[in-house]
Amino acid sequence: MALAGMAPALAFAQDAAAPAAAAAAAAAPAAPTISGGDTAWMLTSTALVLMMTIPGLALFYGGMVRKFNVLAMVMQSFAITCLVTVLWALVEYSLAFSAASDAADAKEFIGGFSRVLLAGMDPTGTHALAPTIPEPVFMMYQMTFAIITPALITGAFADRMKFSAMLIFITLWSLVVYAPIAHTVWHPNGYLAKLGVLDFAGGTVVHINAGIAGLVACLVIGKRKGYPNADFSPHNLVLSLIGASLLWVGWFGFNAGSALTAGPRAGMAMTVTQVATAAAALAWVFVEWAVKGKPSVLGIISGAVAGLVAITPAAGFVDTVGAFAIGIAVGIICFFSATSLKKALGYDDSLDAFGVHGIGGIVGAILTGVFAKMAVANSEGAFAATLKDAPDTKLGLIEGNAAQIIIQLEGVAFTIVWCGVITFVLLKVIDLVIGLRVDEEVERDGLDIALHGESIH
Amino acid sequence: MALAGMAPALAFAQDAAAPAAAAAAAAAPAAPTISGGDTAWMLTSTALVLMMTIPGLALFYGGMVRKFNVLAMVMQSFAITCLVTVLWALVEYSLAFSAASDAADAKEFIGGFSRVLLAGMDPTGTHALAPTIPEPVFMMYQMTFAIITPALITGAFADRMKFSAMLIFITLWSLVVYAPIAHTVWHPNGYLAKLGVLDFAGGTVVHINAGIAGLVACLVIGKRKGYPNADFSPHNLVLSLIGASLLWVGWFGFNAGSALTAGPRAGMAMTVTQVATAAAALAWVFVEWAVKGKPSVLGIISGAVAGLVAITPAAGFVDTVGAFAIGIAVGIICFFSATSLKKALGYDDSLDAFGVHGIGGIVGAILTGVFAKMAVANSEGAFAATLKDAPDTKLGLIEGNAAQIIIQLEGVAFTIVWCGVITFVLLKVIDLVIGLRVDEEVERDGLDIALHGESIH
Amino acid sequence: MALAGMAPALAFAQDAAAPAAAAAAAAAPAAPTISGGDTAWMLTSTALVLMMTIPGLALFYGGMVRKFNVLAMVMQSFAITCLVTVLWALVEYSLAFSAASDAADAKEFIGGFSRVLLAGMDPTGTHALAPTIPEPVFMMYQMTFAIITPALITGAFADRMKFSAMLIFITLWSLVVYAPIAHTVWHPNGYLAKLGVLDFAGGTVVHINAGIAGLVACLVIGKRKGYPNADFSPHNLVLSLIGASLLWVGWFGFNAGSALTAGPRAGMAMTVTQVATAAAALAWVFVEWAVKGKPSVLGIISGAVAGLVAITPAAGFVDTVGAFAIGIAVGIICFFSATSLKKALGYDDSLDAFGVHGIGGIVGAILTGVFAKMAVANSEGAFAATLKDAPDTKLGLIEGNAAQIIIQLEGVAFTIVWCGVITFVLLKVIDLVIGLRVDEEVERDGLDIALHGESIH
Amino acid sequence: MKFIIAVIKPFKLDEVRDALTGLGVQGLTVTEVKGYGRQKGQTEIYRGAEYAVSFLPKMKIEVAVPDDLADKAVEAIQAAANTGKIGDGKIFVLELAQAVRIRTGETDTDAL
Amino acid sequence: MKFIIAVIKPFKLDEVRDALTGLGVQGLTVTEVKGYGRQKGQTEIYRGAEYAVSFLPKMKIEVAVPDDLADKAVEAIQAAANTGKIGDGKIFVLELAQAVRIRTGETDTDAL
Amino acid sequence: MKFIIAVIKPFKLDEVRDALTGLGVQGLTVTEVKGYGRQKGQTEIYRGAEYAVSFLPKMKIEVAVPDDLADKAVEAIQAAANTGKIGDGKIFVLELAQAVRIRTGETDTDAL
Ligand SMILES: Nc1ncnc2c1ncn2[C@@H]1O[C@H](COP(=O)(O)OP(=O)(O)O)[C@@H](O)[C@H]1O
Ligand SMILES: Nc1ncnc2c1ncn2[C@@H]1O[C@H](COP(=O)(O)OP(=O)(O)O)[C@@H](O)[C@H]1O
Ligand SMILES: Nc1ncnc2c1ncn2[C@@H]1O[C@H](COP(=O)(O)OP(=O)(O)O)[C@@H](O)[C@H]1O
Repeated sequence: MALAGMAPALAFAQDAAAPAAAAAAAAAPAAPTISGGDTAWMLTSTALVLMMTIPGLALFYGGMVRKFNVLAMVMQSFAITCLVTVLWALVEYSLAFSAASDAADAKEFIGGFSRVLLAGMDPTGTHALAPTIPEPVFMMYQMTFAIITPALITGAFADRMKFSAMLIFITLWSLVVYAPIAHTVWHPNGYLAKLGVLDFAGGTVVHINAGIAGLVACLVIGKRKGYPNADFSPHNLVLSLIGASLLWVGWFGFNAGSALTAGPRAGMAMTVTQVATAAAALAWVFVEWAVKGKPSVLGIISGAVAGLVAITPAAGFVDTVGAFAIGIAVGIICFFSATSLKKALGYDDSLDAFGVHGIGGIVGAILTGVFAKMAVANSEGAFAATLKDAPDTKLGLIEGNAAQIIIQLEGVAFTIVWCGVITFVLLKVIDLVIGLRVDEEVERDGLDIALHGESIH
Repeated sequence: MALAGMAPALAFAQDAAAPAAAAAAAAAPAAPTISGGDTAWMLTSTALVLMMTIPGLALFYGGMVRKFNVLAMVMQSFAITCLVTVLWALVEYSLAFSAASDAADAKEFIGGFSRVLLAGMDPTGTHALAPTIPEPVFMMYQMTFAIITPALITGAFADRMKFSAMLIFITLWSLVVYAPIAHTVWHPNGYLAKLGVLDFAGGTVVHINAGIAGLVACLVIGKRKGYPNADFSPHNLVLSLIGASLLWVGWFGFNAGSALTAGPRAGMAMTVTQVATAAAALAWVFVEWAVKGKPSVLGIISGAVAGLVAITPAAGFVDTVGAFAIGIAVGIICFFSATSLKKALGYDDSLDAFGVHGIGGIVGAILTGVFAKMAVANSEGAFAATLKDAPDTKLGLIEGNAAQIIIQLEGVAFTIVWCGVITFVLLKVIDLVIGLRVDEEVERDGLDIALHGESIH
Repeated sequence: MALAGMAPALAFAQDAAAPAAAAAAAAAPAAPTISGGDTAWMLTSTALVLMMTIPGLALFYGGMVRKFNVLAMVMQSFAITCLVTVLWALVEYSLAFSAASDAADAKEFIGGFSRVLLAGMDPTGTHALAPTIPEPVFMMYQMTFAIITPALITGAFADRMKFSAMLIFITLWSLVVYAPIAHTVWHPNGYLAKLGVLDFAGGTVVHINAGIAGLVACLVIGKRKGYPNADFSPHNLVLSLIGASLLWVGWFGFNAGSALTAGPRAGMAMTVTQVATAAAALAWVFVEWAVKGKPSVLGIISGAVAGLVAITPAAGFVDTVGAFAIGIAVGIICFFSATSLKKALGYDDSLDAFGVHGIGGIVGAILTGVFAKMAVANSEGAFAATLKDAPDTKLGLIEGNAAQIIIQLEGVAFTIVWCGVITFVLLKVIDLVIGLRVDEEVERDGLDIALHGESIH
Repeated sequence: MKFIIAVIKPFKLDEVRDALTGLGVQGLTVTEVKGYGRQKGQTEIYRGAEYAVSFLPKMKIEVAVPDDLADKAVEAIQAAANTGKIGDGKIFVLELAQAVRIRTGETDTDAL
Repeated sequence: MKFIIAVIKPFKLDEVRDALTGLGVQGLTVTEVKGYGRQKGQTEIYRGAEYAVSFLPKMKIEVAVPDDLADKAVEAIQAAANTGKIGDGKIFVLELAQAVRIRTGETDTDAL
Repeated sequence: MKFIIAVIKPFKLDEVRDALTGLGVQGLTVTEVKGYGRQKGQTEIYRGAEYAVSFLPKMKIEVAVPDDLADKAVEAIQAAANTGKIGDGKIFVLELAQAVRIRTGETDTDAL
């Protein structure tokens, strides 16, 4: 994503003059020419990432709830897609990315208002972070990330939140949590970018962010009535498998698209995405097989999603060996976080938004600091250009740069605190004003009819 | 689509020498070179638009009928995909587009026979309307439009037409309604093109056309037995939501693909498509919430489709503000056309082919005349080149060209009359010869078993 | 696929100095430059072909089994996706393609170990078979073929194989059947390539291979309990229709992607794929209508898949007329192979892996020898370059080269023998060691709960 | 009291329900069932495998009524569900020993 | 013996089952049904078409018990399924003439 | 007349139907049900949440027969549905007071 070429620049720039390097990087594309190949791939990637949310995530989550809640569940992903699209065009894009080429507007935690209602976005112009594609394409691509992130949260409070409260929460959360975190990580002058955090495609911005918000949300709103004794078994895992499959396919747009070009780095990002996902799925399902006695469909698709999450920050930085390591690690760890940990601590993160995205994102962030390699990172683009001047830069622990792990942990910590605190405050306020939770009777008899006046026959 | 660069050229050419300009435009690409980027995007767009029909539209419609008719419903979209593919390769492409680069063959209402069985289509050659991609890719891309248009009609007569009658109807309709309308709108010498009608991606050709045919069809064939008192509630809106989602994702190929290049205009078309769709979906669902008390899944996905329909003719011409306006307007209008209007007039447009595609298409056609902007239209391509010589051309009402609305209305009226009259005649003749409608008992017990010998278990 | 530009070179080289030509071809790309357009299309194609297996094939097959086996069925496609990904990255890619640019490693039946764990794969380097895209993209694209092939086999032994036995079988089969066959067909020094077999996108490697393995598997494992008297009717053909639709859409990546470039040959491959598929679907369903009295959903989607299979080897070689001929022929033939032949011979190829993929693949292989045309084959790429020196080469029977049919038959025979014998041995050994088949009671009460501890509610 | 079980064609459900409520019946319970009988279903064919559909979709209505309503209820059902075509279904009447309304604990005819 | 048919709200199923097994009942059979009664459902609206949902999801429990357990079973069901809200359902008790356990051929109370 | 209710294992449905038609029974009605009893189901595990599957899929057959056929019908069902394994199911026989064929209005044994 945005930081494809930037983050590493800042990573090694720590040792040197960070602001200068960043400025240089931002100013670099002197004569940006739009490339048809890059644009074709980014248009495609945008479609792929949209497909991740609708119908991908909608089905992944929808298949896991009980039958009388499935419409309410898929409704959330669809409504969030519409809502965030409008927010993004109105102001959120501006808050996250407006200032990228505008020094005056370049704050550490938030962008400016120069792109409100997409004003000033020239169809033939480009954004500094993606100098070979039209800015509308870059804007659209980023929009799809801003859509899926809040949609991921809905898994944590499945089956019990009011639709109205959900809309208000997601609106505010997008503006005061997503936009700033995206800005700090991906804008060259962003706080975490300057720190040197490596996050290729949104492990921090998307997954840790959504996971932490999910954890806070399920703690604030409370457990589903009857949890954990009543039967909450998924009503149709075929839907979830379709969803997981479309998430996987769409993730090529997410990760390989984050190269922002159709070239070697996209190819490597796609490669490690595939390898880590498969490794994580097998790791989860084999551990499950050993521990619980049976390899399950929900297990293998959960493992695949965990793998996709963990490789996200690492995709443009690690090689095949790193991908295997990350995949196997996250498959095993998330198996335990989604089963034992949740049970042990007793919160009801219903569809494991935290257990898979939060934990998986943290594992990925840290292991990116371990396995990041120059040979992969500098294969292409602005970063490669910058690196020509610093060929000895070390990226991950594996190359001898242990400090990167600390930097990665700082990024994680910052996101946990920012997201956790603000999410908590938002939810508490909404709960006070209109109430977060549906009536007990509605929850018991199903949300589909009560909230939406519809049912599955 | 085809007219991406042409229509506007003709729009302003009204004030000047229309035929001359058109001829020039058609002749323009002196040395067409195939672009890998453009070709990559158009191959992708073709796949995306095919996905809109199968499985997109099949599911969108299939989820809305009763359970014992779902196979018959999805069968129609699939069979039409096969049927129109064959027709298109045999003769329909030739009728619609053959004459584009052949002056002798350039009639106002229909093409010629130079591409029968795709004869003479050089793999490495190009079509005058798409000078940077191989003609086979252009032909395939156009085929996917010719497929989805008749498939849209099937929503109007759901649950009661014979499969055999449907195949015959669609065959004839494709040849005598779709091919001529496509020709008049998109061929530079076409009647509507010369009039200066703006239709970027098929608002007239696809949506008004299908919507009017649907209205006529449901009037000729009559209401479903029991309508409106019996229970026709959708058996599985999850299927419809998958369908609507794939329509949305695929529509990027439809609208951004209609730029026929992977560049700025595709980027803007994608942007306004997304914005209008989201705005329409929210508009519909909020009006529904206010009027009926609940925001429904069927409401939000219907609103999204209405938005996609209305932005289709406008996609390459309007900016973000126009997209918001079009989306909000069509969301509200189609909510009423699919609920109150249908009820008031008493016809049984079962799945709202007319209520959403017909009305939505007309709203879009008119509002394109309002919000079309030079700054968007001339961002790229042949049109931009032509415009260099006429930089002061005004496009929509918003730029001071009120006359464009009249032109748009002429396009709408022409399509309504041509499509309406011929569709009526075709259906009446088929009804006389073999009968349009299944037996009462078949309709009552479900079409799946009776027509296709299969059922959902 | 790989052989896009190579096979024909070898085909006519028979008359001349085959090895020399092959060597030349392999050495040809002196200064490979990565093309953004080609890379964009191949990244997209990779996503499309992955989508064919998950969720495409999973749903196509999943909808055809009984309700209590649907999870076990979709689980197989998903697990194979993960398993083969890991195998491919570890060693299978190396066995199939490692030696392409390495003369020392260029054996006739198998590659070498130079790409074990993808070592030595330079992100910015290319593979000799695809000189305009990064090697990781080529490797990923090929991986998706290696995934879907074994997944196709699972249709033959649906509802009765142990999950553990399936994993072991697929692992071994990938290494000792898929990798060698892919190597012999697509590697310039491969045995079948040198013979001059034409196989554009994998008719032999993928479909005949999977079909024969399926036939052997269903013979070794035996019939489903109760077959053919008990009721094995498909529980949800809507799932199968979604699957068939995604297979069709994804097949654009499979066939047009096999051009390995975004240009004229991809355009023609897409065209003939669409035409043959539609023709086959209609042929099947009309024959069925005539013979059985009703046109069925399962019929039309089966016909479409048969068409896709048969056009696969031919896609880069035939024109529209050839596509019609191949489509109609395979639609009719596979209708009988999947209905009468199976019944007559009495084996239980449950979901017709052999009846559709095996027979369809053989029909396609032979008809490729009939309808292959220079005008299509030399439209682009390395092959075209080579052909410049041999403009009078004849390809198919239709151009007067009757010998090509013999060559095609040799390819078919080789694959049948290699695949048939090894598959038989593998299955027999696994059966002896751990047993292939689930307990009778498990089979009777359903595999979902017994094997995976899950069910559809 | 009587416990009436009627197996009818699905599309007749609303008519039967209306006929019963017309008599003052306040409640009934409906189940989707499959019926086997003289009426033969069509054949389903899947790639050549033919399955005679011997079980056809029916609706089963269960309704408890006071003795004095029983005959009228049976007649009403018979009249409403009748199409004169094979497969119209059956009505079975059983003795009902006791009825309880769960909400209130009322018993017997008060409970219906 | 008695054959007890109880129509209850779905979410009460586990409680009722537990109450019955608490009495020593060893088995029962459950069916998803739709109930029509005093309790009115919400309206479903699809693009302006409004359908009053008159049939609500219920669970039907069938349990055969020896005569001496019948009253206790009815009471147990009534207690467990009761929410005091309309729509709680009904219990119907029929005489059971004979019972057979298929596996063993045991009959009557031995079969339950 | 008797109203026989049999709860059996699903895969035994065709055998039982054939056994009954062998006796001259012309119709019957089948419902998918869930049975709770001595037979214990497997455990379903979803991401660590374990659900003991206490309700197992069964088929319920309802068949009305003349008195003289009742014993033979019970025997036939018992023989056909028997596997000797736990969970084979039960047969319950109730008195049937009245039967009506909706199509013709025929009653009692003529209606069966
Ligand atoms: N003896 C029976 N016991 C229980 N149900 C029966 C019996 N006979 C018929 N049925 C039910 O009645 C339905 C209609 O019976 P059928 O013989 O097809 O037609 P008709 O009612 O017109 O004689 C059957 O599908 C079945 O559900
Ligand atoms: N006479 C009846 N015969 C059979 N079932 C009945 C009868 N009356 C009610 N029921 C069943 O009992 C359920 C509850 O009845 P209802 O009148 O809604 O509330 P309540 O039980 O509180 O009086 C209904 O949904 C229906 O399934
Ligand atoms: N008392 C009962 N009343 C109604 N149905 C019963 C009763 N006992 C058992 N059943 C039904 O019979 C089925 C089989 O009973 P189960 O105790 O598991 O085995 P078995 O029939 O071999 O004793 C149960 O699943 C249930 O559907």
